[in-house]
Parts: sequence; C-alpha cells; structure tokens
Amino acid sequence: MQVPQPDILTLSSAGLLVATFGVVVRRSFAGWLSAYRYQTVVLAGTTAVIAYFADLPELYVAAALTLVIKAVLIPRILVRVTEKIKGEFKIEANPYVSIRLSVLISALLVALSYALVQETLSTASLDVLATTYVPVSVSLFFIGLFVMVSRRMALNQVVGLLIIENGLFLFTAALTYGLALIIEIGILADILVGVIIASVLLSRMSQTFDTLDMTRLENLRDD
Amino acid sequence: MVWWNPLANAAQPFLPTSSSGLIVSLLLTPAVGGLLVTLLRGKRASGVITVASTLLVLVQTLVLIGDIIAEKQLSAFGGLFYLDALGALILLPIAGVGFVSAIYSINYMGRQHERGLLDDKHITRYYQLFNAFMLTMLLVPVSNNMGLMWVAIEATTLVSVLLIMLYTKEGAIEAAWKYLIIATVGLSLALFGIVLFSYSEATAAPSSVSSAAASSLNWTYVSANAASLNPEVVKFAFIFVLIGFGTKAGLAPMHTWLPDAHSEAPTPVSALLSGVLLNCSIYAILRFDIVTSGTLGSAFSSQMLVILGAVSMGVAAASIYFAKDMKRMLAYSSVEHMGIITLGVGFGGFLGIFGALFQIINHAIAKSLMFFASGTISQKYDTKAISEIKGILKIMPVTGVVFLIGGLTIVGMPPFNIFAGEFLILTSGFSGGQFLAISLFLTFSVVIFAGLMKHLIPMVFGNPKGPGRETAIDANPKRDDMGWLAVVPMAALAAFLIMLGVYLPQPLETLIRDAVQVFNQG
Amino acid sequence: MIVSTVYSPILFILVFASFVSGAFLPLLFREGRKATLASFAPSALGSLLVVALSLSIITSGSAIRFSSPLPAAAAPLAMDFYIGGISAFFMLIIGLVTLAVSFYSVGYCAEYYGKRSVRELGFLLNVFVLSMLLVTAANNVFTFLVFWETMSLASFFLVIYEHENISSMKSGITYIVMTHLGTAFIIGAFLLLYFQTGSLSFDVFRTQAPVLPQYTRDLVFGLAVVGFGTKAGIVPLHVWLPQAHPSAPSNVSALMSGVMIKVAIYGLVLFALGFAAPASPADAWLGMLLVAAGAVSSLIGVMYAAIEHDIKRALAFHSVENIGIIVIGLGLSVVFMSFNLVVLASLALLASMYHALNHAIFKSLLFMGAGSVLFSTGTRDMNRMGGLVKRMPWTALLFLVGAVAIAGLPPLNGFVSEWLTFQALLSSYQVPNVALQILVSLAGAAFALTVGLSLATFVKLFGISFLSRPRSEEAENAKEVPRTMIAGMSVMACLCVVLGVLPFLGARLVSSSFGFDLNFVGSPSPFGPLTATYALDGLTSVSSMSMPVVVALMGSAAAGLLGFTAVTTGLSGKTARRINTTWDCGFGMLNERMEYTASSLSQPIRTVFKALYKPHTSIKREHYSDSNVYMNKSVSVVSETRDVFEAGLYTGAVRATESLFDKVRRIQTGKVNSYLLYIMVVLVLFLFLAGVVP
Amino acid sequence: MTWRGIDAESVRLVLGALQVVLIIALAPLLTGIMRKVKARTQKRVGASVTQPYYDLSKLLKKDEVISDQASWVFSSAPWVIFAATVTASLFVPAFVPFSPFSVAGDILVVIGLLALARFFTMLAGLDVASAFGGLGSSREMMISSLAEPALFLTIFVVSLTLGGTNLTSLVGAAAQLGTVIAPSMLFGLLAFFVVILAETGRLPFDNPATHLELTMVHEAMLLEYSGRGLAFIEWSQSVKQMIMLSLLVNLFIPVGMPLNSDAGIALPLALGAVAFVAKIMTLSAIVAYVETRVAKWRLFRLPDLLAMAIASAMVGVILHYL
Repeated sequence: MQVPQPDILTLSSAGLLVATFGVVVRRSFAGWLSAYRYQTVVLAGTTAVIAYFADLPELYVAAALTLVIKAVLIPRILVRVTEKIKGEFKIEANPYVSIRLSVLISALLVALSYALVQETLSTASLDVLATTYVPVSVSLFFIGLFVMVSRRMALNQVVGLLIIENGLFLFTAALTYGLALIIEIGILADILVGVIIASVLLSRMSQTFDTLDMTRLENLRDD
Repeated sequence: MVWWNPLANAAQPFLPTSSSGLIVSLLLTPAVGGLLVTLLRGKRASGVITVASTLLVLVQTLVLIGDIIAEKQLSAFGGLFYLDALGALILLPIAGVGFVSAIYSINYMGRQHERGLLDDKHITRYYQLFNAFMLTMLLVPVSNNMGLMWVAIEATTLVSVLLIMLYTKEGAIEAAWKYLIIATVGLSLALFGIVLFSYSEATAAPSSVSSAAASSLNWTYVSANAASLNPEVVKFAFIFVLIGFGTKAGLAPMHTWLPDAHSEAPTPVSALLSGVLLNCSIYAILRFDIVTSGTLGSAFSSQMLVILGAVSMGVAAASIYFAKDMKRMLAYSSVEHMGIITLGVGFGGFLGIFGALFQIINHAIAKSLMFFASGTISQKYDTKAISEIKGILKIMPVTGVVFLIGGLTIVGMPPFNIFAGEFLILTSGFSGGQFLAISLFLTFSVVIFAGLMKHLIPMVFGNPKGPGRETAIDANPKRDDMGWLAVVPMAALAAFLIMLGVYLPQPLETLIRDAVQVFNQG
Repeated sequence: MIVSTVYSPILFILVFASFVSGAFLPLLFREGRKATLASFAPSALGSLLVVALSLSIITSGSAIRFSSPLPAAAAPLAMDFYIGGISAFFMLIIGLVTLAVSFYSVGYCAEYYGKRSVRELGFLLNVFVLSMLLVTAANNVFTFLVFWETMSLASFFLVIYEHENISSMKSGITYIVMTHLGTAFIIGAFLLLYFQTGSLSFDVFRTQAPVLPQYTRDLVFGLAVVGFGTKAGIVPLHVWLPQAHPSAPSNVSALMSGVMIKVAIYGLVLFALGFAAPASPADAWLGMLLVAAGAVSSLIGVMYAAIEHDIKRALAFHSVENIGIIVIGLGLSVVFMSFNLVVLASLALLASMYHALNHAIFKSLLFMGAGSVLFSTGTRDMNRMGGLVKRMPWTALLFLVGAVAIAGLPPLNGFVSEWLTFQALLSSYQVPNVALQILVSLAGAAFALTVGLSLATFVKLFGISFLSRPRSEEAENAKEVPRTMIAGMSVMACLCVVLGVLPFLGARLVSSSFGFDLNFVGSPSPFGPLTATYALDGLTSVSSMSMPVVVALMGSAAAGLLGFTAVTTGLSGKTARRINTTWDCGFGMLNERMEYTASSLSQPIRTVFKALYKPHTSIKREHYSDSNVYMNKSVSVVSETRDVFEAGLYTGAVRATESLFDKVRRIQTGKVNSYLLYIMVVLVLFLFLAGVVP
Repeated sequence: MTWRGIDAESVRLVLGALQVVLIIALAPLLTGIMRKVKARTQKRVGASVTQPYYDLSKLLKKDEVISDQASWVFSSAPWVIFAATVTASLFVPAFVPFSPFSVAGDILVVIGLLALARFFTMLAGLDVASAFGGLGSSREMMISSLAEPALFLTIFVVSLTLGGTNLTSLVGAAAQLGTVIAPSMLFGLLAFFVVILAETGRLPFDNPATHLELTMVHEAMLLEYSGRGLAFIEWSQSVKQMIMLSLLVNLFIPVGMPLNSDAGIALPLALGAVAFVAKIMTLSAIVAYVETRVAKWRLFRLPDLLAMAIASAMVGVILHYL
C-alpha cells in the first residue's frame, strides 16, 4: 500500500475536530446540524482516502453510503420531523456546563484521547493512518458523550449521539479498514432507524411534555 | 434421549430437512409471522398468528437443540450463522418465553384494548413489533459474526423502544427516550470494543490485514486464535465490550434505563425484556469473556466481572428495599440476577459457569412469570403501587399463589430453581476463595430478601380492602383470575420453577454441560 | 459410631409417603372435618412410623443411607441422606411431638371451619414436618439447605396463617427475614468447610474435622452458632421468636417451639461435636461462648416471660430460656471435649440432649394447653382468664403437669435434665483453667436464677389462667375442649411423667443415640438411679438420683399422712368441711377485679429488674371539670415494657443499613445526563484499573 | 464409701428410719424452742416449747372451712406439700451422718422437693380468689427466685470443697475435714444463712408471727386454710426449717461429727447425735435472737440482702479456685 501524505491526513483530522467543536460551541439546532453535516462530509472523504491508500474497494462503498445516509438522509429526516417543533425547544439556552467551559473540556478530552491512544495502543504497531485517525475518533467519541452529558436539550443529545457514531465509523475505518460491508450496512441501517425513532419520540415528547428540556423528563426515578 | 421427539416428528413435514437450514427457517418464521400480521391486520388474527409463529419457533428451537446435543455445532449461510451449545442455551429462553408471552399477550392486550388504552391499530402494530422483536433476538445467538451480533442487539433496542412507545403516556415516552439514548451510547462503546478485538487479530497477524475485515470477526475464527491475539489490545477491548454490553444487560451502574423501560413497557414485553433480552447481552459478554480468557487467562476478565456483578447486586438491593412500584421492583430484581450471573461467570470454574448458565434459564422463567403475574394484578387493581395492592390471594387465588412462588424464587428460596443456581455460584466462589465477593453476595441477597418479603407478603396476604384505602377494588370483589389465557402461562412457568429446583432433565443438563465445555475450550 | 447394619430405606419411604399424602390428600376433600382428618390421620401415621424407625435405629445402632432417585444436574446438587443415631434422636423428637399434635389438630381445626382453609393448614403442616425430618436426614450441604429453607418457608406460612391480622403478618416477616439472615451464616459455615475440604458431603466434613486449621474451625463454629442460633432463638438473635411463635395457630406453635428450634439445635450439634469438633484446649473458648450465650439466653428469656401477660408469648419466651439451658449443656460438652474430658463431655451432652427431648415434650404440651384455652375463651391475655380449672378440668390438669415439668420440679422430666445440667456445671472444676472455672460458675448462678424465675413464671401462668375467679365473660363461659385435643395433650403429659419418673430410659435413649458409653450413669435398669461420678484430689464421690425411689417415698409419705390423719380423726371424731365465701375482711363484695392479675403478680419482679425492662408507665387522668384537678373522673394507668434487644440492637442496625442503602438507591436520579455520566465514569475507571493492574 | 455388710446395712437402715421419724416428730419442737427463745429475749414468758404440738392437734380436730372458689388444687396442696417436704427430709443426714436413702436423692433433689412444695403453696394462695393470696404468692415469687442463685452458689462452694452433691458423702467429707473451715466455706456459710432466713420465712424477710397485710408473705398464701390442711402445712413448714438448719449444721459446722470410719460404731454415733442436737438448738436460738434484733425489711430492700448473699457465695467460689 502507498504511504499517504501527512498533510492530507492532518488536514482531514483537523477538519473533523473543528466540526465537532462547532457542535460544542453552537446553541441552535440548525447550527449543530450544519456542523454535523460538514463533519460527515469530511468523514466520508477521509474514508475514501483510507480506501484509496488501503486499496479496499469495499470501503469506497461504505464511504458513499455514509455520505448518502449520514450527510443527506439523516439531516433531512431530522429537519422534517422537527419542523413542527417550536423553535424555542431547539435552542440550548442553559446547558449544565457553560459553552465556554465546554470548549475547554472538549479540548482537554482531545488531549486525553491522544494520551489514551498513546498509552493503550503503543505496543501495537500502528500504521500512519491509524496513528492519525484513531485519536481523532476517540476524541469524537468522548466529545459526543460529553455533549450528551452536559446538555439539557433532547435534540442536542441526538446530535451528540451522531457524533459518537461518526467517531465509531472513523475508528473502524482507521483501525481495521472497516468491517465487512454487510455489517457496515447493518450498522448504518441501525443508525438510520435509530434516528427515525428518535425523531418520532422527539415530536411525541414535544406534544406530550410541551418541551424538549430533559429536566422535565425526570419523573421516573426512585425517591 | 430426546423427549421432544414426538413433537419434532409431528412437525417434521413442515420443517426444512437439514439442521443448518433450520437456523434460517428459525429466523424466517417470525419474519413471515410479522408479514402475515401486517397483511391480515385483524386483532384476533394477529394474536393467533403470533402464537403460531412463536410456537413454530419453539418447536424448531427444540429440534435444533436436539441436533446441537448430538452434533455440538451447526453453521449455515456460508458461516454467517453458527450455533453451538452456548448459543442454543440462549435460544431456549428466547423461544420458550416468547411463546408463553405470545399466549399471555392475547389476554393482556385484549383487556388493554377493552379498556380503551389501545386501539386496533396499536394492537396490529404490537404484534408486528412482537414478531420483529423475536426475530432480532433470535438473530443474536445464531450469528457467527461479532458485527452481525452487534447489529442484532442494536436492532433489539430499536424494536423494543418502539414497543415501549406503543403507549403514548408520559412515562412511556420518557422511558423510551432514556432507553434509546443510554442503550445506544452503551452499544457504541461495545462496537468500539469489537473493532479493537478485530484489530488485535490484525496486529497479531499483519499479513492478513485485508482478510481481517471479513472472517476475523467470526467466533469460530476468534476463539480458535484467541491465544495469538494482542493481549494489550484485548484487555482494553474487553473493557469496552463489557461496559457496552453491560449497559444493555443492565449491570449497575449502567443499568439506569432498565427500571424505567421494563416498568413502562406492556407487560408481555416487560417479560421478554427482563427474561430474555438481558440474556442476549449477557451472551455477548460471555462470548467475549471466552476470547479474553483465551488471550489473557481468566484472572483479568474475572476481576472485572466480579466487580460489576457485586455492584449490580448492591444497587439492586438498595432499590428493591425501597421500591414503591411493583414492576420497578421486578426490574431491579433483574439487575440483581444479571449481577449474580456475572458473578458466576467471574468466579469461573465448572460450577461457576454451570451455575451462571443455569441461572440464565432460571431467571428467564421466574422473571417472566413475575411480570405476567404483576400485569394481571395491576390490571385488576388498576395500579402498580405496592402500597395500594393488598390481599391478592383473596381476589385472584391462582395468580396470588404463582406470584408468591415466583417471588420466593427470585429471592433464592429453595426448593425453587434459582436457589440451586445460586448455590452453585456460591460454591464456585468459595472454591475460588473470593471471600469478599461472597460476603457481599450473601449480604445483598439477605437485604433483597428482606426488601422483597416486606413488599410481597402484604401484597399477597391480608385483606384486599382496608380502612382508609381507596382502590379500584370494590367492596365485595369477585374471585377472578382474569381468564385462563392469563393463568395457564403462569401456571406452566411455575411448574417449571419447581421442577428445575429439584430435578434437571437430562437433555437440558447435557446442553448446559456442553455450553460450559464451549466456555472451557475457548 | 459403629454402623452395624444398613437398613433399607423402605420405612423412610413410607414415612415420606404418609406426610406427602397428608399434604395432598385433603386437597381432594371439601373444607371441613373430612379434610382435617385427611391431613392429620396420615401425619399421625407418619409420625408413628418415624417413632418406630428412629427407635429401631437407636436401639440397633444401625443407620440408613440413601440418595435421591432423581439424577442431579451437577454434583453439588445431589440429594443424599444418612440417618444415624443423632439424626434418629432428633427424628424421634419430631415424631413424638407430631403424633400428639396430629391428634390435637383434629379437634383444634374445628375452630377454623367456615372461616379459613383447613386444607392449607394441613398441607403446610405436613410439609413443615416432612421438611424437618429431611433436614435431620440430610447428608450433604445442598440437601440440608433445601429442606432447611423449606422448613423455614412452611413455618413462615403457618405463622401468617391468620394473615388478616396485621401484627401476625409483621411478625411473620420479621421471622422469615431473620431466619434467612441466619441461613446466610449457615451457608457461610458450610461453604467454608467446602473451601477447606473440597467436598460438600457431611461424611467428608466429619472425617476432616480433626485436621481443620484452627482459624477455620473457629470461623466455621462462629458462623454456625450465629446461623443456627438465630433459628434456635439464642439471645440476642431471638427477637423474632416471641413474635412468631404466638402468632401461629397453637398446634403449629407447639411444633415450632417444641420441634423446629430443636432442629436448629441439631444443626448446632452437627457443628459443635462433628464438623468443628474441639480438638485441643485452645478450642475451649468456643464452648465457653456457647455456655455464655446459653446462660444469657436462659436468663433473658425467663425474665421476659416473667412479666408477660400474653400466655403464648410467655411460653415463647420460655422457649428462649430452655434453648439457653440446652445450649449451656452443649457448650459445657464442647469445653470438656476440648480438654479431652470424655466422660464429663458425655455427661454434659446427656444433660443437654435430655433437656432438648424434655423441652420438646413439655413445651408442646403447654402450647397445646394454651391453644385449648384460646380455643375455649378466644383470648391469649391471661388478665382475661381465670377460673378455668373448674370449667376445663382436664386441660387444667394437663397444663399443670406441663408447668411442673418445665419449672424443673421433681418428679417430672424437667427436673431430671436440670439435675444433669447442674451436675455438668458442678463438674466444671475439673477443667484446668481458672478463668473458665469462674466463668462457668457465673453461668451456673445465672442458670439458678433462671430456674427460680421459671418456677415463679409458671405459678403465674397456671395460677392466673386457671385458678381464682373468671376475669371476663369469655372465661366465665369457657367449656372443656374436644376429646381429640385432650388426647393429644395426654400423650405428651404421659411422656413428661415417664421421662421424669424413669429417667434411666431417657438417659439410655440419649446415650445410645449419641453412641457414648453409659457406664457412668449407672446400672442398666429402668428403675436404676442416674449417677454422676466425680474425681477430686483422689477422693471419688458419686452423686446419684433415683426418681422412682423419690416417687415411691413421696407416695408413702402421703399414705403415711393419710394413715396418721385417719388414726387421729378416728380418735377424736370426724371433722367436717364447710363451704364458705373467701374471706373478704367483712367487705362482702369480693369480685374478680380485686384479684391479682398477671401483671400485678409479676410486679415485684418487674420492679427488681427494672434496669432490664425499662418499664414505661403513663398515667392518664380525666377530671370532672378542668378547673378542679382533684376530682378524678377516671384514672387509667398503662405500663409497658420494651424488648431492649429489639429497641437497642435491631432498630439501630436496621436504621443504619437502611440509610446506607437509601443513599445508594438515589443514584437513580431520573436525569439521563447523570446516567450517561455514570457510563463515562465507569469506563474511565475501568480503563484506569486495567492500566494500573498488570 | 462402701457398706457391703448386711448387718451394718440394716443398722444404718434402722438408724436412718429413726432419724426420719425424729426429724418429723421433733420439727415442731424446734419451732417451739425458737418461739420461746424469741419471747425470752423480748422479756416475755412466752408459750411452752410444746405449744406447736398443741396447735397441731387442735387443728387436726377442727372442722375445715373451704372457700367456694377453691378447686382441687387448693385441697390437694397440703398433701403435696407435706409429702414433698417429708420426702426431702428422708435424704438429709441429721442426727446420724448418713441417710439410708441418700443414694436415691442428693442435695439438689432436696431443694427440688422443697421447691415443689413452694410451688403448690403459691398456687393454693392464688386459687381462692383472695387478694391476700395473690399478694403472698407475688412476694414469695420474688424472694424465692432471688434466693435460688445464692443457694446454688452455696452448693457450688460446698460441692467444690467436699465433692459431689450426695448428702451422705458431703457430710462424711465435712467430718473428714473436721473443724478446719476453709475461707470459701465461711463465705458459703454466710450466704446459706441468709438463704435459710429467706426460705423459712424469718425476719427480715417475713414475720412468721404476724397477719398484717403489709408485711405478710407466707401467711398470706395460707390465709384460707383451716383445720387439717393448715395443720399439714404448718407441720411441713417446721420440717422444712429443720431440714435447712440440719444442712447448715452438718455441712458447715462438722464439729463432733463421727468420721466415716466410725459410722458403724455406737458411741461416736451417739456423741454425734448429741452434738447435733446441741448445735441445732444453738443455731435456732441464734436465729430467734437475730429475729428480735432486726425489723422486717421493706419488700424492695430484700433483693439487696439476697444480692449480698449471692456475692458472698460467689466470693466463696472464687476463693476456692484461686
């Protein structure tokens, strides 16, 4: 296999991280969605790059599917379903962790991810693709999780989840050059159905609870 | 000796001849069932179709198990599907509880319909989803590929979220949302782990990079090559998998979605969720534990499993003790039992694994029985609050008795089956010298016993109507067990509880033994 | 123990079959007399067979061994039974009491006709008895635990048989939870042995006992004492007992107090003299632990019994007392054994087991008697009884026999075993350890106080319930109970007399069950004396006691007195008897409200031991007008005592546990964010753990 | 101790039977002596020492008045009390240092039989539905149950020092020890003395000479008895007193007691009997004298006295071991 140019790799990983930070800093649903879409496009490109260097035609298909499903279908579904939801529910006005602190923590998480990968996978002989993308994918995972933990709005959590999925996809592609295609399709289908179900739930939630604020969904607890 | 031979012979004309074909037809059955429900749409018809499809699934499962006992392993569809004793063991509660649950559904959903809680459309959708749920669950133990298994487990989440969402009330939506979010996050962790596993092979054999993508995720391949995996990577992979599937299996402290989802789902689904679905995730953990033990030796994974198991029991004990809602209490009891099973696997040894696998079956029976009974009870009393329910025995004698038997079973009272399993697990813990874990086990089980008895006894005994208590029960309630379709499944399950407590049939014993063998070979 | 022949288990299978049919046969009949007979006739038959079986095993020195015909899933789950002498002895106790209770129940159940299900009672009672039998027959851990818990469960359902009664249900829950806690300790003890020996069979436990490491032995012993002590009702683990035993129907109370706690003693014997048998003087403290626990139990039990006015609760507290006495004997046996004083150990064991047998007999008799009173008057409160001796003469007589026996008065059986216990205590001077000697003599003082107080208590129990004027309408209208109930009680009363007057029979029974040499207790004749031999500074002395002679002498003394009065009255003309009212100081309106009640009778004792009882008296006055506080309309005094163990020990422990678990369960906050955080934290924690731990 | 010879055995039997007859016959005399001494120390003339015999014969002749509330317990109690007490006396060596029945009963049997008598006395007190009876039984319950540990510990001391609980061998061993009194025995003696006061109903526990409801214990229980029944109980009471005092004399003050080896010889036996009579007279005089010196204690101060006895006996035990 050919050795890819470091600058392409660095650029693409920077692009992914920037998109992720976009989700962290923005407050509105539209903002998150566009950042996510941007991230997915970069991700598909990155996958194509990996496919190219690893010489795996299957991975091109996976990249294409990702592009179609994640960058086109999913945002469209989300937009369609949330049309009826009042605009005020789509804004993260008062997160548990302030935006400014969130950015700091996200940066820390990125550093943590690099350290973690260094620590855990150092013994294994990682190729240059993996060394570049694996830390990025782990950061995506952690930041996604952090977004889900620190935000109150249900929509923001969906976006966090999608970021995690992107991280996962990148992780798969970088570390093992993707799973078997049928599995990838299965995973993508799961994600797609998941998002559809989530959006149905969101619209029901806004009807029943008249809000998407998670603080209202605390009735099921023990005390 | 195959005691279901007559049954199998009767079904033979309708079944594919080859055993590996049977795996495919097993998966096709609920798919066809779901399709038929969609096409016919009748309320009555969908119920009957579902019962038929689950019955067919059960029959096929039993035949498959017979084959497994004889041939040890089967594979189909170019190695995509694979079944050995361990998988067959998981298949058994899926098919068994699925069938009983389908029968119970007719009565339960019928009554929900009568009371106007659900309309015709909901009923049809319920049965569609029920079949889909069966399909996704059946897919888990028969898939040879880790990735496929992951997809199947994720699919069970999605289908069960839809089942919970059948009701449009606030609690159901909240529970469904939490379930969806937490389970998905958990499962994505698991996928990280799976990828790491796959990577650990790639690093072990760099030449096979390209082929790694395809077959390397197969159990048959991984467990055969477990010793040659990269130990450092496997270690972290296992942690991801454990926490990921642990979330889905309801191990504390990742269990948080479980009481919500299990208590808000329609009762037959609660039974499936608690009795069967949790096992599927436990199965995944077991599989990865086999591989990890093959690579690292059993000490590492044991330690992790024991920690999670003990924590689960502790959290469950606390929550059961203070429970106010009947179904939530049962859900926490599931957390407890997943903890016990995990402890059994963690203790290891023949007895520990045997006990854990036995416990999987025991718990499936006991918990589905408990949920059925609680469903009937809550329909009668029109509440799930423990404090409002009194004197079940006086109103529903049969339900009261089976509820009591089930309750005593899940707290580990002999002569019921769970005691036998717990005893084996305790024994293995002692022979391993895990005294801290054992003392925690015993302490928590006493607390759970105290808590459950505190709630259960006043529910079952006493007078249904007391001073100052306003319930839906009128002054002179008729003794009524809500129809034979509700009673028969529970009575059958209760019979199994008692039988397995004192006597384990030979085929089942062989199956568990073979499954332990699978474990030890890995 | 020498196993000369191995019996076929056919007799045991018959026993099994009778109790199983006793459990299920009544389900074929409608509620009522037929169902009652269908459940208690088989149980009577079964218990007769048990008596025959156990006596034949004891006298022949043989044993039965068999396994369950059902195959076990895994080796630890196999069922294995062995009935040797020790098991047979406890089976005999079970059989004897069940026999009497079966008769008694036929009449007693009439109370429930039309009110509640007799079939359930019959079912549970048969299962209960059968499970007790199987516990004593069990020969491996799993079998033991299964039937042990079945026994607990069956008795629990019997305790809450009258489940509309909230307090009955509460005491049932306390019972089952505490007993389960005890079981956890028992499991610990067994599995620790398993850890050490690698086997779950009692045979291996027995053979491996001498080579057990010291610390394991101590730990196993301690766990077993706590575990079985909970079931037996050793203070401070007794809290459930005075609540649960009285709540059950009286025939069940008789079984629970008479028999079930003996099964716990069986477990204790199993460990104390078998699996964790003392091997060296270093083990003496284990025995001393038992002696101390026994002494405290007996004293605390009788003290609470002394002030109780609920007749069944008082009897339940007496069970605590008597278990204490049994445990003192057992502990002494362990102490002696650890110094290898075999003869003394046998003496102490004889005392302990004789008392176990006796207690089973007289306590079931007394509970049946109390049940008869309850049957006729509908109350358990002694302050509402009185005058029953004239209305229920047979019950009164039989209850008196039980009372004399349990108070440890000659010539009945209680005296014999207490005499033996005294002898065992007195012979403790041969233990070469001054601290132990002094401790045992302290225990002896406690024992003596116990005996004194129990005499006082039974004066109260019999005197207040049966004598003087009726204190309520129910007592006024009481009638004698049906003949079957009298028959049941008579069986036990006869045994009280037989085991008292012919103590050699009982001693022989115990010694051949436990397989120790009987030489030290005297010549093998049913009329022979019981003897305890001492060796002190070269001076051998013998203490002996021959109850047949004592009885004969008492008879002659009475006959002599009769002759003397006949002679004297013959000389001086006949004397007449006149009936008059009780002397009332000329007041003329003596009525039942002026009598001493149960509470007033025990008032001096309550005052003397107020440090323990912490009596709480509240006085409520009602005045004719608020302005004048000197004109009382009515004054009511309520005096109550609390169980200091329940209040001090358990409430505190339960509260602490509850608050700890209450904090744990609050992790279920309802916030999905915090749930996700848990996952994240666990992940990081585990990654860290994996990184740190190689 | 062995006594295989037929002759010695029959002699013992005859002497033992004589001893029993003497105990039963002379017990009222002892009561009379104590009353006389008491009267004398109170500067009264007092009744004759044979007055108890007159009382008994009078009572035996009189009609009985029975309460309409009384049951068979009430009427059988005197018989049981008498039979138990007399049987107890059979086991006690008094005039001679052995009892022919001793092998059939020891000191614990004696105490048991006395307890049986007390049990029926208390029941009889309750049977007649009189408040006095209940009062007496209630107080007796407290006193007797507290006296029990003191008594047991005393026996413990005695048995430790002399060996066993068989009365004949105990008395024999005491004779063997002779006049040497071990310190442990001294404490035992003190405790036993208090126990005797409690058990026989002497001051400061009970005033045998009064029928005041505030102070009565024993008499309160017997209030309803008259005629023959009362005679039996009074007589038993005297016998019981005799038993207790004999025990004290023969176990703790073995002065003049014939040795085991002399047990068959007439002279030492006769001397022993004389010594016994002298000792028991002195002792009853002391008891009577003490009675004039103390007042009846308040009921709830009595436990203090008994606690002292318990403590004293305990000290005896500890002294023996150390």
